[in-house]
Amino acid sequence: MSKVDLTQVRPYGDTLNDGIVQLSLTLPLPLSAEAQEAARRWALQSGFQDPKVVHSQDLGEGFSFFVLYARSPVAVDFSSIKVLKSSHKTLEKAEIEALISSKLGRKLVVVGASIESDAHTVGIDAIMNIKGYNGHKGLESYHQIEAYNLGAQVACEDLLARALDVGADAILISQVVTQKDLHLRNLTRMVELLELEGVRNNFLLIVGGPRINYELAKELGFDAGFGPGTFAEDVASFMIEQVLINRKGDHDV
Amino acid sequence: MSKVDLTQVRPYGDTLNDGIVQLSLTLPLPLSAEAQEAARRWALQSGFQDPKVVHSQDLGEGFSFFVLYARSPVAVDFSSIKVLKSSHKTLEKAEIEALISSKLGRKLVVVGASIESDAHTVGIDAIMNIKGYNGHKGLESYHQIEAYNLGAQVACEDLLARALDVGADAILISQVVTQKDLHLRNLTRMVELLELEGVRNNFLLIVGGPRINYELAKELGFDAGFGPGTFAEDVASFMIEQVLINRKGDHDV
Amino acid sequence: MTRPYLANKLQLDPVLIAEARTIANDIVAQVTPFIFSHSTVSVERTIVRMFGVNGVNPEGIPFPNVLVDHMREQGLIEDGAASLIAKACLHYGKNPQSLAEEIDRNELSLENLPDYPLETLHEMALGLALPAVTRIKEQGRNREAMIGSLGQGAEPYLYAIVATGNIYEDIIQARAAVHQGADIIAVIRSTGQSLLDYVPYGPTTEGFGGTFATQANFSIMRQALDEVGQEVGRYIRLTNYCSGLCMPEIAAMGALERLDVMLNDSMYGIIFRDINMQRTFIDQYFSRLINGFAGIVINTGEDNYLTTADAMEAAHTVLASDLINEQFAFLSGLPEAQQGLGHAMEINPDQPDAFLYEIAQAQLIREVFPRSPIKYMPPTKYMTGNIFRAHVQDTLFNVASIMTGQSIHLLGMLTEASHTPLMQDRFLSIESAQLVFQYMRNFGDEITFAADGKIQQRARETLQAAVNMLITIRDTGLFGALEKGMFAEISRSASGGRGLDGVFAKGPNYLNPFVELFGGDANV
Amino acid sequence: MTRPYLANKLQLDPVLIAEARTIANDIVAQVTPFIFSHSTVSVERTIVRMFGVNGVNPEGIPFPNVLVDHMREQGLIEDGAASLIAKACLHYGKNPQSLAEEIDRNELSLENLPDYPLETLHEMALGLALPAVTRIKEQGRNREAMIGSLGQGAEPYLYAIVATGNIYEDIIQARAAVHQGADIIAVIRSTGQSLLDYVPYGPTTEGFGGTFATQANFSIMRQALDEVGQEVGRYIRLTNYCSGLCMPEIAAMGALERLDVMLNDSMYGIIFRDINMQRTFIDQYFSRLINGFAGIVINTGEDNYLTTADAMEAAHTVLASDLINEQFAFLSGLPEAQQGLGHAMEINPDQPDAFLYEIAQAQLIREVFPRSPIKYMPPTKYMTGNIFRAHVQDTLFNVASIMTGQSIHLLGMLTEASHTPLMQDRFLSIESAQLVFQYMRNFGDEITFAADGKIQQRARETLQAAVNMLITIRDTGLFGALEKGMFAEISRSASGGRGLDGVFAKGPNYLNPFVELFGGDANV
Ligand code: B12
Ligand code: B12
Ligand SMILES: Cc1ncc(COP(=O)(O)O)c(C=O)c1O
Ligand SMILES: Cc1ncc(COP(=O)(O)O)c(C=O)c1O
Repeated sequence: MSKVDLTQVRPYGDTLNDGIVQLSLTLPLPLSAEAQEAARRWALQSGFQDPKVVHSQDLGEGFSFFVLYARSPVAVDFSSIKVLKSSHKTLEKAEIEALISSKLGRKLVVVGASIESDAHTVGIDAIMNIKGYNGHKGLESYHQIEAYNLGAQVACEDLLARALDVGADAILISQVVTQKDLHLRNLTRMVELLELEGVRNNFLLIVGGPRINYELAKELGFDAGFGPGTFAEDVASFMIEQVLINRKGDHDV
Repeated sequence: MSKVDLTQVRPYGDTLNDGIVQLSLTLPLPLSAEAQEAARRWALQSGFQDPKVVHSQDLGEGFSFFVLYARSPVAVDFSSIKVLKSSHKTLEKAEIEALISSKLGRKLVVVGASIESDAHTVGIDAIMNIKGYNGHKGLESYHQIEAYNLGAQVACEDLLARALDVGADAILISQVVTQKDLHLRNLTRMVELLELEGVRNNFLLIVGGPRINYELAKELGFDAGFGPGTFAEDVASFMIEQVLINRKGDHDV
Repeated sequence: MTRPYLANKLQLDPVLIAEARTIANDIVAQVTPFIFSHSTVSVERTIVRMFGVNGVNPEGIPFPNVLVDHMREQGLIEDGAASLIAKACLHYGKNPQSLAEEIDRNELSLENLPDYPLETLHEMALGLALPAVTRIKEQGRNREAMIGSLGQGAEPYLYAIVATGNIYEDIIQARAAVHQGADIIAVIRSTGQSLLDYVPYGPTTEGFGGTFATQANFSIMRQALDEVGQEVGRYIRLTNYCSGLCMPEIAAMGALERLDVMLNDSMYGIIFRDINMQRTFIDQYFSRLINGFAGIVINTGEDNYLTTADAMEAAHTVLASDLINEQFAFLSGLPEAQQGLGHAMEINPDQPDAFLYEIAQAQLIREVFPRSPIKYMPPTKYMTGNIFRAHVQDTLFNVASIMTGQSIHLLGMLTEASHTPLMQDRFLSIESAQLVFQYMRNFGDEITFAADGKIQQRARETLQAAVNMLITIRDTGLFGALEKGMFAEISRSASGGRGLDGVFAKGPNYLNPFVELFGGDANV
Repeated sequence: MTRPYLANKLQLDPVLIAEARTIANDIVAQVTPFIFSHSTVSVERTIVRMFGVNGVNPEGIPFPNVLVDHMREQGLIEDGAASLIAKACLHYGKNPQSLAEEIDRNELSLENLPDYPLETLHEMALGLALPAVTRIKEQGRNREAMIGSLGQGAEPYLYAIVATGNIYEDIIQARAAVHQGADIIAVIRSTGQSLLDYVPYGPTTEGFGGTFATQANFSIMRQALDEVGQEVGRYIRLTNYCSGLCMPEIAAMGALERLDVMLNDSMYGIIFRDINMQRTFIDQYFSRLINGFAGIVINTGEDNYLTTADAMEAAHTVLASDLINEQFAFLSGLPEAQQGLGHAMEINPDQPDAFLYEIAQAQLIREVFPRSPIKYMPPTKYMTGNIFRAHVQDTLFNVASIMTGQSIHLLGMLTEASHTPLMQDRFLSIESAQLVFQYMRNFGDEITFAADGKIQQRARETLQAAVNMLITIRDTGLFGALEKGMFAEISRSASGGRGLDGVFAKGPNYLNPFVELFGGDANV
């Protein structure tokens, strides 16, 4: 029983380093022996070894569906992978409340919305609404947080206006529809708007959604990003930590 | 609506040439953001574009499971694909019977078995037993064929002995277990045995099974190979055609 | 499945069901006077469309919008577009399309037209309406003839969506799906179309998560489905969405182009698209009049409630809303046989006995609406990117559907949590549904539920809770109930949302010939 | 599920069931005299093993084989190995292991040993047997204690296979499966082991489609499962195969190493491995004596019949064989609670009403054997390389299993048609079963089947056909029935197949102390 070499990690079927992966795909070809061979060659040209077309099926209209198993010779150097992660420590609700009241000395103000054409609210509601998500209460339930949930389909301009209006510490954005990278466009729009208005540094700018992670959010110019399985306390911990750091920064200046 | 360029066929998700394929694999890593990134990098290193890890799951014992969708830039030249196929015409049972009695003038003699450690008989039975398969009667039901089905786990030597004994025109072999290429070993063994005994040309040597096709069979030194969905008449048509050609060849000499 | 569904497996109390209907009727009756006394810009554009006005101006604005906007600017709208156009036709001797084009070029105005007797205008309007009415009738006959000659799939109908954004790519997907076994093809709309206060024009090839609903797209897809229907030997139904700000216009387009099914539900627009409720109730009345007349099956959107509310807690809200939607349909004369009332399988699968509760709910909706082609939606909320697990969840949905005699079966997709369906996703989904249906078709007939068991109890409790909810709604009024967030846990105010500015009170001489032609209420 | 399963959903006739049992008992009684009057080399090797002989000689031949081969060569075998060894121990004052090693080196022979009174030999043999019996008893107590303290999963138990060929890789797979939820781990054997007339020795890392069954492998896996069982807080059962030519030896190894479940069925060996029927019936009697005493659950292989015969046509053969197997078990004193009688879901899913017939069959087996931990096998024959469709088929199998109260649930694999399970295949399978079980656990209790509906009728017909078949078998005898190919449509002759040369008639002084120690029949 060999040990995993973390500099060369390969897919695992039932034996270390066998490299087995499962694939399925559709080709714009009616089913024939040649189409099956095309599926096999696709796999070979993609660098797989020993591809087995275990299923092929005509889908009609000149398309066929294939299921393959193949061996991948590709190895990933796991030891060199560093994922950019927020370094904040996730606190419990009570700790967060205590921190805000003791260190910040006023309520933390937050506005949130699902922006532009995106009508999905369940994600932002999970973070903000009193009820919360999976037994984790949302930001509205925090005594030390003043939370405004504007809902869905909110234009970037309207969201910013409200944030300025209530003097928000943080702007929370949810993006669920990602087709044709719609979310990237919407999120970039928000950052550009803040920069255009010269208020980018007035707010913590935070985004969440099923295809969001911290790294992507940073790339897009956000302060943080949260993906699936986030709870209110994750983002609240981040916010209070950052707000306190930023304030300290201000004082230092 | 563009037409498929047969020199550059790409996987199809929902738009021509989008290249989308589905993958799933296990990595010998416990689940973490880094492991997810490793899955993504594996896809990138494999040449996929824009890989999306839509699911990741810890499997315990230091393994994780991933489901991905990604775009493949690989295009297959379909126009250049030629698959080696048997050129025989598949006849109906009655036609075959007529052909044997009129042209061969004696019964066609066939022995079949699933060889060596392989205990799967359903495939060879489907071809040979009276009952046949999916409503297609087996060789034993042909009046003009003398068929001996030796069953499973038959040693190559025993099969050959029997073929010599009954003066078979053809030897039919089934191979179902393919793990660790066991079938290739067994099939090669049979060809080598026939050659060693100097009787390779006395018989049509035919193999069938779920992972067999004509091309592979030819490579292994067989006269033909039959895969999933074969019926008795497919192989019977081939046999009588070949036997008649060979006899003609004998006469010509 | 055959309708009416006659089994009474839940031992429901018929008196309680009848009471529920009475209360729902009261609730609708409360808003009816408001609906009847108002119209909207979209209703008027619909009339204009059915008078034959089509196309867009050089700036790309549809002529129906040009015309109705003109009427509003001139302060003439309260008599209704029909009256104005009738008048203008009489006066100028031109047809509505020419009028629209000339008005667009400022060559003509509807201001200061001479007065005609109401009777004359009425007659003229009826004449203008005739071609559309004839065409719609004919489309209905075409449908019947094609079903008669080709036949149709057996219920539950397999309902597949296409959503590439490109109508031509959609056709490829739709044709393949039909060959694979789909009975109904729904062309999902692009994100955001429901918020547009006009209907895009012409064939379109770009959209996000869906394809724009345009009359040209309807016609192109209709033709494709008629063709493939001939190939596979069964009539294929086409679905689109008449919801959002252009609800009745799309209804008209669908009626003219022989759509067969239309998503058509104000409640959905109010709650999930923040459409103003006054606007959309008025629009809905007219839409359903059209759909009813055209023989189009409507689908309602109660299934969506369970994406934001919890399916265990909110099961009764679905039934209550279905009952209200039924009365709204009756108000427009749309019969039960065209009421595809919505519900869904959305209980968290980790909930113990989830299947029993799902069966209770599916069977309950089936038994309360025995004559309606009820629409059953697959799990979406608890689907994850684990496509294999998702395929299992959908299989169980297929099991529940065939076991409880559903009519319209939305195909669940194994990739629900990640993207709109790839061709192979749709294929796998159809394959699973067909396998399960074939495998278990008669299972429902073979079993009975334990008397007072968990299934029967749950169904009865849900029915009772729905009745209680309806009583509360009757007390607060439907507007009040929506404000209180009684549906889907989302609250909307009567004057909020989009489109209220398009609502106006009808003047004393208001005219809409289609209401009577489509068999609408004489009071309108 | 709890046993006994008391529901009577099929309205089966208890008199007919009792009659079936009587006939099955007659059938077994017909072969019992033959079984009791014969022994086999494998039975003798088993005795030798349980006397403590272990290991292999320098050529790799196991000492039990060395010893028994020696006895045969010397023509001494008819008294039985126990008698001979007892004699030699008395004579040489050595233990059996030393005897074996010295015989192997030709330093010693069993020829020409002096005579001892039978009583003395008997007593000596009992003494030699004691350590093994004590150990087996202790293992039984260990099992009970661990189940008592850790608890165990609920039925249906999730039964997962590992088949890498490498015992250490198997452990990784097994541990992961247990963490995912498996209750039983079966280590599949390498292709062909059943035809070996000896048991391989030591830990092994190479095999085709499975891992060799060796005592070392048993022990290694047992320890791994005990450990992971502690981690997950439930007792994990270990399964292997005591079938083929070494059936009783493996039973002994399993009893010593605390396996919990053993595939153990002569019928399977005869039909699917071409093992000689005389040989294996004798071997089976002793195997089951061991398994019964050790508290090991046996699994029978009737499910396999439906891979070569048609599941619609041959359903009754499964039941008939289960009834015979039950009587064979009783013959060895193995109680119902340890009888994992096999059946399977193998009807072609394209067959209309397939689900009804599958439910009829699964429920029938459940009701005929209410106290037995029946084993339910997933679809295999109609699985294709379409892993998504296969996953749907397995989901329906999971549904059928939980609905009919099965006990041991073999996990179906989405890759059944292509390869032995990858780690991810097994995970997906466990996940699906867990989801379905949790989802539908109480569904069976909620439903009753229509009186005289398709399900009840099918079940009754199958029962009647099984009785008819048993009557025919009683007429021809079991050997005759096997020759006629009445099971699985495969015919085997009484003197054909492998292993007949290992059968011998017991001499008048034949001795096997384990029969009485394990509570076997006094006549043996
Ligand atoms: C519910 C739902 C709807 C509901 C939405 C109701 C509502 N008020 O929200 C309705 C039915 C209205 C709907 C409509 C549509 N939907 Co929708 N919908 C879904 C569905 C089923 C579930 C989404 C959900 O609620 N998830 C649960 C929440 C809790 O998860 P989450 O959003 O990921 O949130 C968590 C984290 O991401 C994070 N998070 C999220 N936001 C934020 C924000 C911050 C600041 C932080 C810190 C964290 C955070 O924390 C949350 C809790 O852990 C998904 C499929 C699926 N199963 O995922 C499709 C899905 C998202 N919808 C989809 C589509 C295409 C649509 C439509 C465009 C379809 C159409 N053409 O009509 C429409 C229109 C919507 C529009 N204009 O945007 C697609 C998106 C495809 C893509 N990748 O782009 C999906 C994936 C379905 C599919 N396969 O096609 N939908
Ligand atoms: C039935 C079956 C069994 C039965 C066999 C009974 C019997 N008497 O045949 C039993 C239960 C005994 C069995 C045992 C085992 N099996 Co098995 N079995 C299967 C199963 C479920 C179906 C195979 C089958 O009958 N297919 C139907 C026939 C009609 O199809 P076919 O063989 O492809 O034949 C067609 C064509 O290929 C062609 N054809 C085939 N042969 C020939 C020959 C000629 C001359 C021609 C012209 C055509 C032809 O025509 C046929 C009709 O169209 C498959 C899984 C599956 N669903 O495929 C596993 C499978 C084949 N078995 C498998 C294994 C590993 C085993 C075991 C080794 C497991 C074990 N360790 O105990 C044992 C031992 C067998 C051994 N020593 O060989 C693996 C093989 C993995 C691999 N790729 O190597 C499979 C794929 C299951 C799995 N996923 O693990 N098995
Ligand atoms: C009732 C109803 N209308 C409309 C839609 C589609 O949304 P939109 O109107 O935004 O295209 C849906 C989608 O699920 C729906 O259920
Ligand atoms: C009853 C029985 N015994 C044994 C086996 C395993 O085969 P073998 O004994 O060849 O390892 C099986 C496999 O399915 C079986 O069902």
